[in-house]
Amino acid sequence: MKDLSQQIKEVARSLLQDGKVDLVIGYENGSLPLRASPCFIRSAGEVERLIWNACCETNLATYLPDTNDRVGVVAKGCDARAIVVEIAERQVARERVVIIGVPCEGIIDRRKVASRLGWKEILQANLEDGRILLAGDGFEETLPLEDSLYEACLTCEQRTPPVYDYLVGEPIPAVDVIDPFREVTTLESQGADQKWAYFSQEFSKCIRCYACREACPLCYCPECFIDQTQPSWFGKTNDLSDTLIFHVVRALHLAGRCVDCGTCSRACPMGIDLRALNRKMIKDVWERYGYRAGLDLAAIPPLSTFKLDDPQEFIK
Amino acid sequence: MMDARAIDKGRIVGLLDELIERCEVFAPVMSDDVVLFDKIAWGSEARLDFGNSKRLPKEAFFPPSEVMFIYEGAQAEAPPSKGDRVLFGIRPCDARSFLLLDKVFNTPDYQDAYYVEKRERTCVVGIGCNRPLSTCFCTSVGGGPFNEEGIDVLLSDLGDRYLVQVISERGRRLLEGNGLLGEATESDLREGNRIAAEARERVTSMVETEGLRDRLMGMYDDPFWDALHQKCLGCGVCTYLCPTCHCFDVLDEGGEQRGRRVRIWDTCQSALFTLHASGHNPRPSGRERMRQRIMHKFRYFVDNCGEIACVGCGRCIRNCPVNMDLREVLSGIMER
Amino acid sequence: MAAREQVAVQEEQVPARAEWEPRVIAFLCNWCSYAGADLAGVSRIQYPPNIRIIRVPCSGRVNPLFIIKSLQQGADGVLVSGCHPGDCHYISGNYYARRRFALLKSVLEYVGVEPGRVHFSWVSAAEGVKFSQVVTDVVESVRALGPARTLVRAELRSRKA
Amino acid sequence: MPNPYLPNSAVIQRITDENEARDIKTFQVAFCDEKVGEAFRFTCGQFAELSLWGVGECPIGIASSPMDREYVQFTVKRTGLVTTALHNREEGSTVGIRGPYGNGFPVQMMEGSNVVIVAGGFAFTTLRSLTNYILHPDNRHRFGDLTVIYGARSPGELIYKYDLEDWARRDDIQLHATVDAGDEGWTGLVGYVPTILEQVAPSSQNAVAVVCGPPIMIRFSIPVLDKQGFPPSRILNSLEMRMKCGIGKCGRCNIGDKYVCKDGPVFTFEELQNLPKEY
Repeated sequence: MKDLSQQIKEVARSLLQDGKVDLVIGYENGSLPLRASPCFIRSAGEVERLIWNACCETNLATYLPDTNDRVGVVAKGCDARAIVVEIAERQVARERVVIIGVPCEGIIDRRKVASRLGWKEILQANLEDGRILLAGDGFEETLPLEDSLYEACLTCEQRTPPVYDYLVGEPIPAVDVIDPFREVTTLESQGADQKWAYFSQEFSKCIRCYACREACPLCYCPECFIDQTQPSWFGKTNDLSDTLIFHVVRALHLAGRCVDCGTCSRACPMGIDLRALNRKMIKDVWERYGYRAGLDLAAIPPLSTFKLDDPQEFIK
Repeated sequence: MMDARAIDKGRIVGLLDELIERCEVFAPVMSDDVVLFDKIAWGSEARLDFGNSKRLPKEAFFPPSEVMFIYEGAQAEAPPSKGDRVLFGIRPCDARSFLLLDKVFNTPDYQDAYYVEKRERTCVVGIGCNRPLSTCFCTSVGGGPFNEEGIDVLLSDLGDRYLVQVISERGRRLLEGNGLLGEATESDLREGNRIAAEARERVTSMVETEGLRDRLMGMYDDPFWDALHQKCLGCGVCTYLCPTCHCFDVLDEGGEQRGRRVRIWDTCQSALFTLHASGHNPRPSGRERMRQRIMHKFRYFVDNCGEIACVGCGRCIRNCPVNMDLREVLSGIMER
Repeated sequence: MAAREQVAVQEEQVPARAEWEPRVIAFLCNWCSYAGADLAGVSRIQYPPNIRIIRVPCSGRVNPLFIIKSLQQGADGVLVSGCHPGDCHYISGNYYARRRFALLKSVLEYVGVEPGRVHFSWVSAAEGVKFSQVVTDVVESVRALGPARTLVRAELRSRKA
Repeated sequence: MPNPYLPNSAVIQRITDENEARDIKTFQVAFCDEKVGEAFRFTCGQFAELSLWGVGECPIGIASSPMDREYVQFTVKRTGLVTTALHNREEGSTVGIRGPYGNGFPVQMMEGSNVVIVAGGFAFTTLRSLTNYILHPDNRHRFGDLTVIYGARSPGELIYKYDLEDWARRDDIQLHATVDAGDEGWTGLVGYVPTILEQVAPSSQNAVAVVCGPPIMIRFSIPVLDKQGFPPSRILNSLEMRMKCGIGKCGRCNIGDKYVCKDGPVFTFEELQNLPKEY
């Protein structure tokens, strides 16, 4: 079997050569260890830059609504789900996108790795047979890949893109997770005070930079509610209630959209547990309305529809 | 003449506790996995064993959000000034950033009362970087791992103790009569010099900045910017974690009778930053916004203040979600 | 239009704990629940005076932000009431609202807002008695919880203490 | 240390509706503290930050002449958050003011010259200040000929009609008020500002031109002035930018290395030619 990087290059080359797309968005090697960086390829001659490995973390779907080009885009399972939502919500035209699907076995969580190493600076990293070989000033260390993946990858429902035009490599089955929402149910079972304490602590770290929103492929609103001034809904300082409300409402606005790609958490410079809120909404939407985002181009988003017998146990 | 002392590492907590009795002390602390500068209640909270903090010491002068005044009826009152403060454990790059911020906030025509007032009552205790990170390029932008600019007292880690060099009169007053400090020996000084020289050698990340400003002069309409911004998400992390960024927004919170005016950090990477009320936007896309960030730091600031508005701390490089590397951007400009 | 969307109650002074009475913002749909409240009134059916009614065209018009903003600006509880399923004047506004409110209530409780703060009900124009019962239940559940603490802005919270 | 961000209280003495669409009003304000009013000395073309509690601040050019010491006037178009709230205010209510800011027109440099003012629409405000300043009996002799070409979309959209009537009666100012399209009552000029400018053909001999208006008007007026022989260094323009602090700190109104709030808002066309086209 040819390696995936090679196959991606070949698909990209033929798409560009045949004039099927103006642009291929994929990944190239980053400037730092354990980093890959999004790259924009406009001619077949440049395709050698493209790579694929467990560091290709950015959800490239984020770039699609902003361009009018015909784009070939490299997409992991979660990325492809985000693209499906963008198409279903008419933010991206299906015929403008060629999805180059890549089955993904999980992406490396740089924070996890750094914490395993006691935050020592990593100067070199190599991926090899399910292991990460790391080296720095006066140390060498090997970590198993499977212990170093993002939490989101550990509960991944869709490692193979649900929709694609090309698939490189072989489809791989979803992770068999016994209790995918364990963290959510644990929090749910706590008392109001404990929950409040947890989220207050978490969101007091927020510096209101909105990187989570900007990085999110599905936060595509031209004007975010938090930026509206007439009326101005909520404050923009580090006031805890304003901050927490921003994140709660963002999660609410992403209910039925969020595909749990984890991009927001990765963009957050303060390492806030943003997924805690998103996972809750994913769980609710699934349990109440049997809907999972980004699997079906024809599905109607759950908040744009209803059933006559939707559960209403909370209504007097 | 430089006044040099030394202190055993075991006594640094005692020194901090002594300072805490006299003034507010801000030091690097670890909160979950983020190193930030915060007011400490005990000397033992301070962490001097990490490289640079993620959150910025400039927050002590220019916090991410700050009440400018509280109004009630026709009265508007700014928050009162507090006592002396010490910023303890500042890295030399960050200390240099204060001098650059001074050039914005403390100009002859208008003094930013909030910034200047806090700055004037703050003593800066720096700590040299024995082991600069691979993303540090301070030496390329006029700084260095043991640079003294902006620092009142400089600590050098000698292994079992710190060499304590008093740089300014303010620093001298801070440590005056402190019994925990001993005189530095000749060998302490030699060791300090050796470590500083070695650290400078360890800064291997280099960026060519000679002629950068002139290069940028002719590049406003260069196609370089067309490609550069493509992968940028516009998230603004590079600006929120930059020690020299100083842009802010001003907002009111409250009603007509009672409330407050606040200022919050803002970022040139956001479309709203320059959006006119009419709907016109002079910087409509990522291309113009990315260009503004680079131009501001490496050309406009040079023209207005005579210096590059970058201290080479590498935060924007380490924290960019898409691995946009400022060093590569700058070398790309030099290659044009 | 914009000013009308402001659900701010900030100008009102928040009383001290001892004399505290719950304040509940009630968003009532024009066609059913508001008429139900009216019927309760003309029928002289008693209910607690703790609610501040805001009339909206439809429960579907209630943006979740209205509810959150009310809580942030010092309301101790919120009630949203609309037409029974099938009775919506606009055919389906309350069905869409039902999904939205389910998620809103769930996420608010998830971050630590007590379940008794935010309430929803279906009350028709003929249900004056039900309206008074709902309001009584809502006010009592809010009273049992005491003044709102979680989402309230810091400066309002300190005045409440 | 003085705090440059603290506004001074002022009372709105008078509100004048300026146009038919009623989205432009002139607010005449007086400082509550006389000493503050005395210290508020400005030149034509400067602006101030107007504040409404709970709403915010915005920069507004000063529309009255510096010779009027009892009050300050601001002409405000209802556009965004603060301007809308201001339009809802009534006479007698309080606003906050800080300033004056910006460089203003180089009035002293202009002394001894003929002055040609070219204005379109709502952008007339600071030029009206300049016109009234030049027309003041103490100043008139210090300037040469004064030509004002001012246009609006329709007669109802001409602002400062009371001034226009007054100026039309004087012989020490050549006023050419024009509209894009007239109505039954309109007997004056009809035509776009650049067209009228071409017809008037003011001499560039010892003259300074000041041009303010919508971008399209400026674009077509510059070639006319160029043809008349005005060098770029003798054409002045006042720019608008989103601003917050007004004093060169908040970092959003720069064009290249110039801050519009501090180094501007008035620039010569020569200066603008050397700045990035980012406005």
